[in-house]
Amino acid sequence: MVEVHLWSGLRSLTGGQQVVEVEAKTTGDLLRALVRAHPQLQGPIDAGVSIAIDGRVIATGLTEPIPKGSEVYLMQRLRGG
Amino acid sequence: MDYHSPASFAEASALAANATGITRFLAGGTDVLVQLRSELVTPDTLIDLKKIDGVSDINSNADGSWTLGVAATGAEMSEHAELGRDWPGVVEAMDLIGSTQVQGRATLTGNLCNGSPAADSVPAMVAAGVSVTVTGPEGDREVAVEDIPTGPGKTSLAKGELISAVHIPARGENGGDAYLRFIPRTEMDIAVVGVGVNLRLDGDTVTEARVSLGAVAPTVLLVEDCAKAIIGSTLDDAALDALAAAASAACNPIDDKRGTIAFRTEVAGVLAKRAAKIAYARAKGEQA
Amino acid sequence: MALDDRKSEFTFVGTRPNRPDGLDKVTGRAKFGADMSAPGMLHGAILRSPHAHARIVKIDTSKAEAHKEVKAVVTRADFADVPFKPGLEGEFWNVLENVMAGEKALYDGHAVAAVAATSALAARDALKLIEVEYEVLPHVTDVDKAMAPDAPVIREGAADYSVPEGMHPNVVRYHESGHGDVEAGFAEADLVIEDSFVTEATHQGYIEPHACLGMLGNDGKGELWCTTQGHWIAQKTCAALLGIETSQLRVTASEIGGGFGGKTTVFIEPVALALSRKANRPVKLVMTRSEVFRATGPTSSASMDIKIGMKKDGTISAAQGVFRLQGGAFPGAPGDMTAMCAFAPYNLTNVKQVGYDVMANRPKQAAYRAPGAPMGAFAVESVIDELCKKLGLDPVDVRLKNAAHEGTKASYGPRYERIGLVETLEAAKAHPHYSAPLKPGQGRGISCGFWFNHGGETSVSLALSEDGSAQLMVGTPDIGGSRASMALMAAEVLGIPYENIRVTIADTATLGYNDVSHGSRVTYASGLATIKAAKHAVEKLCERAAASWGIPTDAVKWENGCAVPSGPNAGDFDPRPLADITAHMGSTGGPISGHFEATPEGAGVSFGTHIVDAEVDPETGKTSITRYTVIQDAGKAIHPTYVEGQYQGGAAQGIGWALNEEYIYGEDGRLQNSIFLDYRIPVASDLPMIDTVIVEVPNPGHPFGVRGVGETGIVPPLAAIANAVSHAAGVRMRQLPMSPPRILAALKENG
Amino acid sequence: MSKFHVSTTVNGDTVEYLCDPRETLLDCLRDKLNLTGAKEGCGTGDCGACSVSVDGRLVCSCLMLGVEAEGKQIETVEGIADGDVLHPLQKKFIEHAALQCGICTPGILVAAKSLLEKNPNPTEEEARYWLAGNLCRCTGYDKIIRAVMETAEELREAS
Repeated sequence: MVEVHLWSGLRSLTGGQQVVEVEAKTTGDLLRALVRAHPQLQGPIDAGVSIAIDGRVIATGLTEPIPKGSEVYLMQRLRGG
Repeated sequence: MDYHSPASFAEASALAANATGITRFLAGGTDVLVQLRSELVTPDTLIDLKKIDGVSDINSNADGSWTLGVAATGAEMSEHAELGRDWPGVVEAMDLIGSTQVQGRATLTGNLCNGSPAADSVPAMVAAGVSVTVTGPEGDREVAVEDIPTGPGKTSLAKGELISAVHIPARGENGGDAYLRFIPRTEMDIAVVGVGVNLRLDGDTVTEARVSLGAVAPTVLLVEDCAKAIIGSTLDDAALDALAAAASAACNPIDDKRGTIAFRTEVAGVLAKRAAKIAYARAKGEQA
Repeated sequence: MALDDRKSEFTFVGTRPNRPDGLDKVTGRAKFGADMSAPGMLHGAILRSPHAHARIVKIDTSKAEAHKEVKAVVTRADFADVPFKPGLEGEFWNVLENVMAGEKALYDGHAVAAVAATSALAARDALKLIEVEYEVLPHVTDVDKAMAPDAPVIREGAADYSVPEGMHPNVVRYHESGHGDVEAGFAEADLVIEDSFVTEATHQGYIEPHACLGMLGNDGKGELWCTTQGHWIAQKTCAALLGIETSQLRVTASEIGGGFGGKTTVFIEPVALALSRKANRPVKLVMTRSEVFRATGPTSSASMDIKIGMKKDGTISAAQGVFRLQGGAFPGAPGDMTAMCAFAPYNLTNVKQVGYDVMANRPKQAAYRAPGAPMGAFAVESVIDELCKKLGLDPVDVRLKNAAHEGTKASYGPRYERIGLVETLEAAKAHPHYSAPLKPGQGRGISCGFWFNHGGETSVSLALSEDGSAQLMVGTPDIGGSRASMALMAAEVLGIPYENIRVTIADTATLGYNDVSHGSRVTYASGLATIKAAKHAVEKLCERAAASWGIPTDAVKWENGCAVPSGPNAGDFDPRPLADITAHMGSTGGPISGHFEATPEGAGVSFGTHIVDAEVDPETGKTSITRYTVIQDAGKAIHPTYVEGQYQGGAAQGIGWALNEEYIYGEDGRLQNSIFLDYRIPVASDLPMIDTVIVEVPNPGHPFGVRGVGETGIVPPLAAIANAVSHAAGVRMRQLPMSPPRILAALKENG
Repeated sequence: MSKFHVSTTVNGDTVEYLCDPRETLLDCLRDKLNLTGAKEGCGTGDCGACSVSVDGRLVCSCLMLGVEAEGKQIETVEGIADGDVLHPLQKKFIEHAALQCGICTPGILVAAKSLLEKNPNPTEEEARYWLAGNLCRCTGYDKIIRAVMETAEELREAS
């Protein structure tokens, strides 16, 4: 199981939970599992998210592996100039 | 747009008198081209004065006065050592306009006829008592610089009239002039406030003075109260404070993208003091 | 991705050779956006709305169409009926709506029609023949006013899931994040300061206006030449807006005359193609400077409330920020980025940040160097400075005490990997600038800044020639010398001289997809891709050597530009230089190339600390910057001179933003200063030399340790200068720009 | 609308073109003579990217009409190098990374050359004010000013 930390603005979509546990081996798995657990998360995920794994920010990739025991944060999609 | 390059001012005047629609004269062109390019003003007739003989000359006259052609550029004025020694304020004011590149084209006459209340050279010319020759269908007339602008973008020149020469008076003894402007950057801006001061001393005492303000009213102002504040003084602190107060009192500015009413009013006084000190030092021969 | 054999000793990387495109750029030979022409070419011009907000009742183009020099006129109708993609959605729809107005003109300068004619003058003249009937609507340009209950609604239904109920429809995105309990944290503080800050919109101010040359035939095949930070995104967007297949449009990036984020999208390119399709001739479109200011993408303007609590020893016990960003008449203002970056430099137990994306009747904001971060840093670092002042603490010491480091839980969530903030602060403290005496009337300010950096989709191809030289094709336009850094990295891997590598910015038909040159990603991502592509070629070189020696490939390694046996057991063979192998490549298995296509995900965040001295004229409020030092973590500087250039450029743009640059709108909602005369970017005489210190704390996500350096440099200046000015003037400045009238007014108010 | 026939000299070559009186010298250089080295950054004389010299005088070619070029001697960035030998300013600009994007570079080189011809020993302040009409958005001017000052020194030593 992976503990996914959400940003606090998402609590209204998860019944107040800011940490959601899902089964996922990759970043893509993780997003699909999040939506299965909390369908309302489809909105923010469609709007664009990045995923931080042990501090490394995965901007867009859905195939990045999630090592066991890693710290995972969902973030809003990063943009640059 | 029709383009003409006449060989004389009389011919230029006749062309303008007979033209229909909007007519513009091209001296340096740094304002006319900007307006043309941005489609603010697209003249129907453009009359280029630069083919007229002597139009770029800077001549010193026997009585110590100066006559400048209408196409003499800021760069040519700045390179003229004698003119700069006589009238450093006028030359510096012209030199403040735009970049090195703009200096290669811009002229006193163009700056004046553009009619901007913020034109840098105009307060300096007004303070210096500069006049111009206006050539028109009826012949030539002499007009003081302060009588040319009548409002933003407007001049007293009638249809068919154009400026054909600029006359700067003789400097005379114990005189000095200065021009200062405020801009937010160090270069390339339009004056938010401009102040020209021209004075003459007898010993340490100011005997004659002309003070002119730019960018604080619809036209450049010649402010008699400012002159009165320092005439008879040795430019002591009290006189300077009176000068600043008179300058601020004369302001009738607007709030716009370049500055506020409060700022312009306050800074007019600050610059009046600073410019007067420079002119005073110059009159005493203390600085070039 | 796995990062094997990380390098820390370098032969080429870290040197400062001349850039490969230098000669073209000093002789006038380099071709920028407006420098291209084509046989039969027409010139385009765009008619723009004079109103901030108006319903377009009717457009009559008949008189323009009847003009003999006019060959095509287009309006929104020429984009809407697209055969392939009838339902443009989301950001594509926003871009289309921005490129050519639909039912409403949403800001002063919004495009409503365009013409193509036989000359540029004829095209401009023809615009006057187009008659547009507008129904003028109420407008709003200020962010706080746009959120007020009575504000005109710019577009219903633009808000997404995130916006809490009860907000005005102009609020279209909401972000909230943080951790801990800020109220408890404020209760622990010895001093709490709560303050509000405002910044105006600024423009990237690249000197080259947008320009393009487009040709689109009735067969759906097109060519586009344009100045852009990303020609693949231009390809994708133009194809979508015109309803053609992406691959049928070949886009070539010109040399680019500055972008800074502002050339990451399209404005005129789809219009040129639409005109071309209608006229069946190539069409060139070049913006005027005024069009650039009115109708491309400036930054957001911002209104912000900050509350920070500090203990007497300088520990920040809690921090909270609300950031309201106005991003023009479309969703996209980076309120979320502002919020996430604002407190990122600090190790905070209790932090909460809220960001709003608000629409107003202004042009659609675009990225500008670390989009969203500078304004947040201005507000936060101003309050920290005020806390330091009131508690009598040294501002560098306080920042060091609270500085984030490896393992710190970031204000936006995760824990940091190896980062270099502490190193920049220590360098600041040790720098002679920080201890230099100040003259009367001068003040010194410091600020830290943070930016995420970005990886992005990247393709690179490297081909070796028989003579042993290499050609490298990258897809990220070279804005500031990146050809040089790419060649250095390739040279490092291949072991051949820098001069033997030719770097080309490939067009969209000759290389796989590349994300835009943004997010400080070029040296990081195209660099990583270059290294990988070069290694791919090296593998093949080793294979050829192994075959010629009759030993296994894994018994060969690459050293100093030669294949050599990997150890004494591999056999005794003379090293084979690269050129020796490539000379025979045709007959030993064919051409040797290397390539890389992936999305590198390890950009590595970046921090900087700036020190600035400012002098304020107390009688006029005029500020001059007397000394400036930039200290920033580059991870690894590939070409240090160009890294310095990025630092200096960011600082200079920050100085402009802090002191004089701003979008000024009139009561009528029209932009009042759309020329460089009145949009006052710094000129040469405004600035001092800008000192730089390159800190190198390697990024674990790049084989050479590179972190992006392009954007972070604009994050600290606004706050550092505001702090310096506030100390010099003796009054806290809360609004940017700190123009002389604002400073003088503050001085007067302060007595 | 009638056009004007103009004969002029550009970088030593005699050239001719037909122009509308509304067209600027910059338009004529770029569109009629295919000399695209001078750039249009603003069209209002505020950025200097179109700098050329006319009869030895530095001007913005966007602030001069094409018809006014009749009989003049014009020099552009394309004429700075002597054949394949770069001017010392051009060399220094490359060595010092005094350009990033390169769009302002032609104008700055023309302006800097004009400065050194008029004032071989400028102070840093003089160089900064002379170049104040040449906007650069990439460099913060630091490396540009250093390149100009070092070129000046080198030219003084050589003469």
